[in-house]
Amino acid sequence: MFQKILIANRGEIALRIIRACQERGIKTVAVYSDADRSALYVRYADEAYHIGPAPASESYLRGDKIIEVARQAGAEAIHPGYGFLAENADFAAACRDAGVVFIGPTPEAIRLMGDKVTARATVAAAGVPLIPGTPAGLSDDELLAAAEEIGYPVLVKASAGGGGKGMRMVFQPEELKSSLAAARREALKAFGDDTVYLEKVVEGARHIEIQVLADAHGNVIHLGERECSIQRRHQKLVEESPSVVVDEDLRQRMGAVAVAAARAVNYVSAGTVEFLVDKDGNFYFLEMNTRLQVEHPVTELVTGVDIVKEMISIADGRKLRFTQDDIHMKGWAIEARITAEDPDNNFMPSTGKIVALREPTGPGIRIESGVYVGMEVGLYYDPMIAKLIAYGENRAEAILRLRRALTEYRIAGVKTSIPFHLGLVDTPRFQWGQFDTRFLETHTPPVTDDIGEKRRIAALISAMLLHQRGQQAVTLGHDGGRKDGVSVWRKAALLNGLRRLV
Amino acid sequence: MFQKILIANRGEIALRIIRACQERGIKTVAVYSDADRSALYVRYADEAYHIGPAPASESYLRGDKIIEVARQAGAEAIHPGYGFLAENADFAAACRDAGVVFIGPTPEAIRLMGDKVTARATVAAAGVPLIPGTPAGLSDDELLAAAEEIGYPVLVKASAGGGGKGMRMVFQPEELKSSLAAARREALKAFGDDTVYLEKVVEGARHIEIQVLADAHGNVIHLGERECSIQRRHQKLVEESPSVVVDEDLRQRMGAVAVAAARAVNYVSAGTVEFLVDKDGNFYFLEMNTRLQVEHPVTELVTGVDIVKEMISIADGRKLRFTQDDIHMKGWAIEARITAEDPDNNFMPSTGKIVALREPTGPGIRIESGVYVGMEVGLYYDPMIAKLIAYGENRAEAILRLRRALTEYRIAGVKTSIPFHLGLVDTPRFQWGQFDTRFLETHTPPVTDDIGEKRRIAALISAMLLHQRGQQAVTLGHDGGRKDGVSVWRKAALLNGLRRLV
Amino acid sequence: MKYIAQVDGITYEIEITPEGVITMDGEPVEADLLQVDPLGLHSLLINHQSYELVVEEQQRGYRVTLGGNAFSVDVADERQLRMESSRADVSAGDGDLPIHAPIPGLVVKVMVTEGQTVALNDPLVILEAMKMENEIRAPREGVVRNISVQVGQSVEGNAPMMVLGPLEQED
Amino acid sequence: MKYIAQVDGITYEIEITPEGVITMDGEPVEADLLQVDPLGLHSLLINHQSYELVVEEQQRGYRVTLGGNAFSVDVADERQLRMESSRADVSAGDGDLPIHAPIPGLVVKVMVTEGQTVALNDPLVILEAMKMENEIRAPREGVVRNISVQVGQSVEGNAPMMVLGPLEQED
Repeated sequence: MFQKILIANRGEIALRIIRACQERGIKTVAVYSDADRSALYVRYADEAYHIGPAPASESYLRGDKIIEVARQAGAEAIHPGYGFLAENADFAAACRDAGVVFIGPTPEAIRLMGDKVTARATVAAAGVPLIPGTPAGLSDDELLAAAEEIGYPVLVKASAGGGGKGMRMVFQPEELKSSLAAARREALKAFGDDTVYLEKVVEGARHIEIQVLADAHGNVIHLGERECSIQRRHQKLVEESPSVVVDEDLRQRMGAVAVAAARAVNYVSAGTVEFLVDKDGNFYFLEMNTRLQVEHPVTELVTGVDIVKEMISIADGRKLRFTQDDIHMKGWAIEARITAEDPDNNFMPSTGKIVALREPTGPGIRIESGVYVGMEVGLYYDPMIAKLIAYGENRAEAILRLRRALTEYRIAGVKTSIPFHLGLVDTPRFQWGQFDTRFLETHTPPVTDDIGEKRRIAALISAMLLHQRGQQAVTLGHDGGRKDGVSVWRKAALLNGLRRLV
Repeated sequence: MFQKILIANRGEIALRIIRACQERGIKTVAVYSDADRSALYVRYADEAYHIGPAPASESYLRGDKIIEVARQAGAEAIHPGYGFLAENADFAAACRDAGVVFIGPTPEAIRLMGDKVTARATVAAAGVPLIPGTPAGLSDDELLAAAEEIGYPVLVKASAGGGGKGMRMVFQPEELKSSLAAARREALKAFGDDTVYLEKVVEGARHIEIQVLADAHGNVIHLGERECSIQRRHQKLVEESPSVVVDEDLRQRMGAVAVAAARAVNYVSAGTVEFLVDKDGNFYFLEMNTRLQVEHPVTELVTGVDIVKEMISIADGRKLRFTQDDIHMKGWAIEARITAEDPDNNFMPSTGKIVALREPTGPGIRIESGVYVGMEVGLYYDPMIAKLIAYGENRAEAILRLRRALTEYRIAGVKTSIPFHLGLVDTPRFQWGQFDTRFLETHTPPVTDDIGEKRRIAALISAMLLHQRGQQAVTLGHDGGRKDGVSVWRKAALLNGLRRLV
Repeated sequence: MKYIAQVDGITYEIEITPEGVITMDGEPVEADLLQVDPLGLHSLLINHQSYELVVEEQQRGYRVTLGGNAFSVDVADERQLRMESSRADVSAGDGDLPIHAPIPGLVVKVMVTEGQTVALNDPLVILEAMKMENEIRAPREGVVRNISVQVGQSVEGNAPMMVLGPLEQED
Repeated sequence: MKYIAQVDGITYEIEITPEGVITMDGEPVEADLLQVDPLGLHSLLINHQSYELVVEEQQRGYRVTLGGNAFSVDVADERQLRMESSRADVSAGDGDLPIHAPIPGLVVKVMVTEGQTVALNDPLVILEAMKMENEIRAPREGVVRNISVQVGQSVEGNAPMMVLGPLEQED
């Protein structure tokens, strides 16, 4: 087994990987940009190396520097997490060339699945069903014509895309031109490639993906499905496992197709095959993510398999410890992504310093977090700062636990998606499992209904604090002048109570 | 279902019960003494009422006040947690008389199991095996004679006892007299009753207990075993489920006996039947705890049953949702009690103010905690301030996760049992599961072996901070003069690195 | 002492006697307030209802976070308010609405020109931040004036970008 | 500047140049220190090894918590030490050892009398705290003197309870 692993990532996922390493007795090496010197993962790693300024292009995307640190620190392997270099075939190849194990698939598999067009051709040959669409590289005029044939609505997608970047849904012919322009602009910026293609929109579709695990000895299994239909602008916000629309038969059929897709590229490591499932239970290949997924914890909770630790074992050349028959799903898990975004203001990124924090705990709650008091939430990186995962005996219990944990969350200094999630879990259609990927376009989760009461309390405490400050000559100390164990406020409350009795 | 429940307890267990209520949509009422106004559970409850000064006898043991608060707040039921009033039959009866549901067994069952002698007679009649011993109420001289007959070592136990109070192990006749005196003194103080009795010491015995659940309709099931052999002075420090020495056959036999014991007193609610298991797999009844147990989370993790929520359902008159066949144990869970005690100084209670705190999270970790920054840890209540529970695929993974989480724990202001637990998980005999209830008397877990290195680092940081203070005119701000994103220290480190290159 | 607190444009009147007895909008309130830690976490019991709040000081008043929602509270006592109102300026005509950048970011596109009339929710500017394009839309109808940003420019959070003037009157 | 730090009776010499270059007991140390939050949490990188520490100020020096262990560090710079040593008192004879209550508690039993000779680990006093009886034992052999506690008395943490004098010399 490896003695030391470098984690080429930051935030919650770096910490997640550090924990997996610690549980295997492997030393960890963190790398950090100027913006992350005080980050949790830097403090929890055994070693930490500075790799550059805050912009990712000068730090977390600098594969050369990262491989150099691995050499210097004596790390035998690199885990890329998700994002940054995780699906960068050149980096995976550079690791191989440098004699450092890349904990993930081969550069070849990344390359094959990384280009959406090649990926579709490859898996189609293996019998995986595809959504009707166009080839890539057509001109705008050709795409306009093709769209008429496919039928609106159509989806504009970036050939090199991922994570919703460069993606647009178009409902009418007259919108297509401007959407193509916007998608090309975003794609060029994000991937350096403005090639786009069209895809039929599967209406009422649910985003359901299959987690696969493959070792270097030809063994491939799947760990069941995750449903990720709660999305906003193609960004997943809530994920769960299992899915309410997947029964054991559909699970086995989708699982078999996902395993076939992985085999088609000689896949090794953890990967995810994404599908759209329509209301009749037909499923279509979307893409394969050749990396660890943000939402992997929901699968870990229902299967009991620690995916990150398995990735490390696989990279070390070990055989899978499980066969397909060993995998059983038990209970229900739901993940809510906690982002530094303002749900009351169109999910605008919210920046600032975390001034107070208390994360929920207790039965059935798992937190994967990179947040700490004193943290500066800036604009350099992804707004996701933590993941809250609730596990329960069944979906109802998981939702109730998620709700309970959301009300327990205390975070101040930036606005977060917590109020959105609280609204969502109170939405009957979410509770009943009746939603598709366009759910959030048509359903605005209710805002907290006790906002008036909260406002009143905020006003009251402010007046009390101002009053307290005025009285400071009399009542010093941060406990509000509590000297005999009773504050001026409680004395007043008692007085008040007495008056009422009179 | 109840609309509102009062929690007649404090600390982590009050919070645990609040969470169960919230997950069932039930409003919660907290009660607090002067020492607990700022406690987590007071802040997380929907309502909170002050019930008296810090000493428990004037607050948490004042059943009359608590029932009065339940009336005032409109709470229909009271959950007593563990300790305080949890096994007080008079309080359970007073609740009944006041028309408030006591979430626990009947006063009659509490009374029957509360007196150890009656309890033994009752369960023996139901076919439960007992440890050889004396009846209660004998004089010291009679006990001296009886001890000769039973054979040393013998255990002195308080008739009204529990939690290790008033308990003493005696190895030689000449020690017995002083041990009897000490046990009687402790018992009188703790329970107002100095009656003691003797019991044969089962050598090489392991403490293994069976969790039972019984509804008001005559259904009784068990949730498998917990092993609690890691004890110090009869106080449990570490608990796990399942136990390495219990196979499926023994589990079913012990389970059946535990269910019989519960039936013998018409038991209703969650309860625990404690046994000693000798090296040949013989088991003997110790006592039945007629309440929720501190260590209930390990059972929850391996069975997936939320015991506190089931207690509430049962108290509401519902039938058990499970039959014995529905209960399956999966994985392994270990709990470490985090106490404010100094393991390097004979577990002396440690008091002080919590000045920094970060609790571990991540895969397989559950925290039940009453700790917060600003908390005053005093001497009024039990020193247990939190529970760290690790869950894994198997015992090895659970231990590795526990170890990882212990190294993540950051708590400053009081000394805690964390270094003890870190030493324990590194003890081969603990790792192999080879221990009995006297393990800690004969095996001192290793202290951290890198204490010298840590000391050196403490010295270094102190010098750096003093230096920084001296330089404050130049480098202001709490980030050590980091103005351009590079601290004076890192600049020096770079300089140092350059020098070495020269 | 009487205090005036404003939150989201709503005004509350709170009176507190020297003994700490509180009346809010005429109703007596039984409240016990305690600061829990040095970071601004407070526990507040109002008529036995328990609330946990994080309070940060602001220029005038406090930012209060309660259960995932953050409120900016402008609070002052009566005397203070009286002094301020006596020297208050005549407020600017309510026809001009400055549009600020809600976040720092890169201006990717300016979708309006000066003098253009826009309707509610018309896109004005696209700002890129956190790798995503964010459309800044018109918060009401109006005529665009004084555009002070251009494509490719990085703007700070809250930087003025343009002004929405009133629609031309038909008279 | 040269600093002398003492932890658990062990002395460390640390030298720090005005540029922040550090030498510890003669060895060069590459260290980057950062305070993370206002509560005293620090991140320290020593030759790339990462440590997280909580630091509280004490009368002279710091209390440093690192991975479950807490260290009391007495630290001073050279000048300070020189000044102190010049006015240092003659230290008390090492034969007398005061026994303090390690915790606040109730004295349940005093197990020795004045003039009694005790051996290492002999029980001296039983203190009840947190409902448990805690035996305070002799940290070395000696003769009991000046017992200042009695049964039933509540003592504060660190209160003197008695003195262990030296064993009678046989000469």
